Amino acid sequence: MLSALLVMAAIAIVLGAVLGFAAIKFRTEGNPLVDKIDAILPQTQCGQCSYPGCKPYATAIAAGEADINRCPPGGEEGIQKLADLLGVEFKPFGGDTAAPKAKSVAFIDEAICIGCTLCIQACPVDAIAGAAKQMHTIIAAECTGCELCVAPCPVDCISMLVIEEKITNWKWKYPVYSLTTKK
Amino acid sequence: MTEYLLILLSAVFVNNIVMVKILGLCPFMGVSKKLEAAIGMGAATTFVLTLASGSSYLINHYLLGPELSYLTTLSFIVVIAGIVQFTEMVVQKTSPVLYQVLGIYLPLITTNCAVLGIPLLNVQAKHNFMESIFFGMGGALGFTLVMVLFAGMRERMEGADVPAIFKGSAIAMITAGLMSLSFMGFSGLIK
Amino acid sequence: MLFSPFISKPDNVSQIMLKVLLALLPGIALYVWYFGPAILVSITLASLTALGTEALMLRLRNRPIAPFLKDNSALLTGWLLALSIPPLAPWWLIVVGTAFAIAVAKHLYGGLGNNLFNPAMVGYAVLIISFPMQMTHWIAPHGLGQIELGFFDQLEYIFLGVLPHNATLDAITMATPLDTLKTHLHLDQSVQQILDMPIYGQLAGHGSEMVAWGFLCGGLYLLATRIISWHIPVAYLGTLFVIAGIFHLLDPGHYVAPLFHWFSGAAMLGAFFILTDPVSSPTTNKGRLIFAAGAGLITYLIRAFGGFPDGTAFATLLMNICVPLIVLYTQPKVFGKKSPKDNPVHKEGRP
Amino acid sequence: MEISRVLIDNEKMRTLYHFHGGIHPPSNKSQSTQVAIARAPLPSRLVVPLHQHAGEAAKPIVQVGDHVLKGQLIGMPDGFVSSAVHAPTSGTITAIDMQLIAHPSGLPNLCATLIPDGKEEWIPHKAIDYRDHSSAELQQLLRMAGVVGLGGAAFPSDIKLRIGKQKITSLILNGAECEPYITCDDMLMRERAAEIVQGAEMLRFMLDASEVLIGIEDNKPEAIAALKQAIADRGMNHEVVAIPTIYPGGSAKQLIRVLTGLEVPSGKLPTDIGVQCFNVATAYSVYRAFAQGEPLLSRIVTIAGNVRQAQNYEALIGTPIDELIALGVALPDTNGYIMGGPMMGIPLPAVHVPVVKATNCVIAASDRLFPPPPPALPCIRCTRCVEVCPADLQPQDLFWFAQSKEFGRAQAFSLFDCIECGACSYVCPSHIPLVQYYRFAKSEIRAREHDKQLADQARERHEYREHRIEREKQEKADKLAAKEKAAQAAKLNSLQQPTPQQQAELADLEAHRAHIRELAQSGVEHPED
Repeated sequence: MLSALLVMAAIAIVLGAVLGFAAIKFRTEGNPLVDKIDAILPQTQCGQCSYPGCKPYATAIAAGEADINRCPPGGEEGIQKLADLLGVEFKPFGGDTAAPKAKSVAFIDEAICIGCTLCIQACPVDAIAGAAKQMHTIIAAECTGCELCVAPCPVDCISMLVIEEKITNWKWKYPVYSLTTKK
Repeated sequence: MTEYLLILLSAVFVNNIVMVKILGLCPFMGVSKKLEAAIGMGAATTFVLTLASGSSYLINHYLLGPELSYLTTLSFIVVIAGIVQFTEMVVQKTSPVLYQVLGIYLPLITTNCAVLGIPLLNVQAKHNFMESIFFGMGGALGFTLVMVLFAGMRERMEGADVPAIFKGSAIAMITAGLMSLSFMGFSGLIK
Repeated sequence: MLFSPFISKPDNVSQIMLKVLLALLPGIALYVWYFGPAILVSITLASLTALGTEALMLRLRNRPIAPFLKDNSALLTGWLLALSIPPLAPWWLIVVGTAFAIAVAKHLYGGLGNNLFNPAMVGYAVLIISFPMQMTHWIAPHGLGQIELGFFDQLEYIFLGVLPHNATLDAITMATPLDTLKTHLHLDQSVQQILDMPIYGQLAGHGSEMVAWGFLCGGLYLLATRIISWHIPVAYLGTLFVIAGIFHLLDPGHYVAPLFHWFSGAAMLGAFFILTDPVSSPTTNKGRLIFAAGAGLITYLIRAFGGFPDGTAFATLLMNICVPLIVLYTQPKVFGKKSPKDNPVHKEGRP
Repeated sequence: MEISRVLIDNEKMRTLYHFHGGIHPPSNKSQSTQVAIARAPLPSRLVVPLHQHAGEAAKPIVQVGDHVLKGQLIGMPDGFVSSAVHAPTSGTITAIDMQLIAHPSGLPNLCATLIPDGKEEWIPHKAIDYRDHSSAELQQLLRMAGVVGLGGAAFPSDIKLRIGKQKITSLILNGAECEPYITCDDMLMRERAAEIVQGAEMLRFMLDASEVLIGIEDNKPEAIAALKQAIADRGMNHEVVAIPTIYPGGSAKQLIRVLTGLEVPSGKLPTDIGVQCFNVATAYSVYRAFAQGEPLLSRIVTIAGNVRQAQNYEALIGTPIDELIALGVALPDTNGYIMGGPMMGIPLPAVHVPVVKATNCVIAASDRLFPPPPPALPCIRCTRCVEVCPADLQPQDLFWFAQSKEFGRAQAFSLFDCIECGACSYVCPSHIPLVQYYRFAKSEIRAREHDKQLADQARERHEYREHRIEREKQEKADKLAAKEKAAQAAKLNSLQQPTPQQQAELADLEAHRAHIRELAQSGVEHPED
């Protein structure tokens, strides 16, 4: 009995020493995962995930606190990428998250705008130009379509316009005439 | 030397730990979705297994002896756990990406039955120290080999028109089965 | 109107498959000549099962049935399997094998073009491992069996398992030349002694060597019509020849001559019809050489040292496993890049 | 690799090289080479797209109702890669709006509609002697003359002449014209060889190239003879090289390989290996621009396919294609029109779309000429596509990844080295629309990269904003503290100035705000990818 205890104790001491040494020698700091997750997120900063922006959501995912299917602007493809990165199963949208919508940009009806700057304060990416008592304008190229400016507007002059397909942003479609869908 | 080589080859092909002995299926299925992950897992397992075979031989032979043989499994588990912990720290430091890709499967090498199985098989087969090392290394190389091949097949299968209900693990299991079937061709090559 | 290109060559998959089937005919004809018409029964059974299973699976998978049945690929699988198993085997053997090949090895992976393993060889491996007894019912060639069954007797045996009262199973079947060789080598007989037995002909087994010639002719036709490239047959037969040659030179009493290996078992069938299956073989020329050389090596190892008389099927399957990796690491140089290593395949995400 | 030596001028031997793959589709060229190039009659109206070239669209500089003269600038180049657009004849601008054009999307784009007055009244223009000008001046002239590559890609020629410090050894004129049906370059070379070789000399002058090689497929002996004659007449030392007829031998990279043995490195330009390549028709329009002072107003268009008389026409840019087709008389079973050749052309969304600078050929299609392909079967990896791929790719793997949308792996297998020549689709026994899958994957990848860029920008802006808010808070707090301090120090009557660091930060902030205002004012256009 005693010899058994001694043997196990000896093993434990040796292993403990090795691991202790390794813990010092191979110490790692920080979590590079957050940045990797953040790189996949679409950076709309829309808060539809219930976190106050993309980075906080990424942090929450990395900490295992948030599901990967909470980002509607990223679409299913975004979920797939997150699933691949984290080595977890794909999870479809569902529950309390909204389904993805067509990409759009905000548009301010300048005839109605009273220049209150509330939308400017709400815009997470500084995509609205203007000053107090002056008309505001959306810089369309920088608008992420997060809709955060729509609600604060006291005169409802902001609408979301779906980005139309033009020759400049047109994409080739997936060939549909494969065998399974033939006439 | 020939005999060591035979032990090695036998462990890699004829008595492949995954395909013939059907051990270590958990990481085999779990970490074979991507080739780089499979290579990393194979390397980590090879490291752990070779080290574990050697140290478990030493423990079994010098520390435990016949009278304490009831401690074999227990002490092997402890040693393997220690080695895995060590490996985990090394991997995390040297290759954070690989660490991320391997995820939970890295610490789970501890419970990889192949890793415990090979030291126990060593004891059972009464291998000496060198034989134990070669058997351990062969087992691990065999594990790595089939895992890498399997990952290659799974990567290719990603684009295949697999029926919906068989997608993912189901077809992977079937593939593993067919691979195992193919490895039966080696049976009888080395006694 | 669709998109460019608007013109295409008048060629299609079913014609390619049909040509492969045609190329099998000389071998089959010689098979019938030397071993009687029982093989035709197997081929018919295999064809029916293959088409039936294919149709059923397509239906289950909700895919159009007609275009796929017409592509002849299921027929080819059935024929190859029928040619690999003993013609006198009970009827259900070929049915089970073909059904497994088509249903599991082909359709569970997504059907034509998606399978990782050669379906016919999966069927063969399943049969030889599950029913080793029935897989030995090889028919004796004309003039060598103690009793020769008529066609109807053969049918009766295949379907009902009933032999004429004066015949025994041993009297009508016999071991294959490869099997006989292996067994007798174990009995410490020398190769020369064994090859003097009546079942051996000029190069290999009496009759079966002629069938192999038939397959060789068919294979040359496939090469001539550019349906297959030379890489796989040449590398396979070449490797087999070289390794067998080395062993033969070292110990001619124990190891048979390389040509024996060429003309026995499924070597010819494998070299031109099985290993060359485009779906489950590599797509790069270098990869094809590696693939076929590996198959040749494994075939020889299994034949000379392994537990099975022939190794072509297992060699095919084992090398099928390696195909994705072989392809990945034998990518040719892309136009405008310096070397194959310049392709990002070798860079991106590979540790 | 060396495949043949051809005899040039009975003395020099040139070694020709070989590129991998290629196909030999039926050429169908003889139908349209029986008759000489005809000048198409002035159409009833001209629709001139402002985006006919690769790069940024030209900006319209005329108003609806303006009367314009032939050769008058109506679209100003806008952006680095851009080109000018001119009025092809004199008349009145009746609309500047979105019109259907020849584009695979079938979407409209900005066009100027011009109703000709029939007078063909030229704007004043004059010839120049190119030898009196620097290369940079000549480039600017070409840009303003709207000269773009006429082989099909319509890349602005001035950009291709802007070579920096690169030394150009070979100037290659592309007269290969490898696509079936198309004969516009062939006929141009036969009839206007003198102008082409002079244009080539101008290009050579601008590039300071040591040699000029004119590559022509050996199925055009008349063109080869005509060019040789024109060169001999002028005592030039340009070389006309007959190259083997194989599709896609007229693709720039493949042609360069055949003539020089060099491969344009992946992702690089021909100039990086000291070669530059122009279409023969481009050389012709360079000649017109310099020697006659005429901007690019017309081009040769082959009308072929299912028509009674296939022929080449010199048509004004903007001519509605239906008016050209009417000259050849389409047969009754015509069921569509293709702009370009049958291998790489695009189907026209409507037959009234205008001729543009890239329109080398219009083919009337019918089921007899272009039978609809049988339904696609799965890929059986027969690798016939590999055998014919001129870019040494693995088309079956690219297809595999594209159809399952594994774009990363498609890219890793060099998807972007694909030139979309269609040879793989041509030989595919499963009749898979392979090129279509590659186009889809490429455009999807480009869109993703664009999105990624936008996301990165958004992240940066967001982080900046967070940073700014943080700082403003800090500043407020500081101010408050300063006020309190000031109150305390009131007795001393001393007020602290903001530290230099704070001042710098404020200036920074102000600059950023100014930038935002500027952006808002400069319009809200979506940057083109």
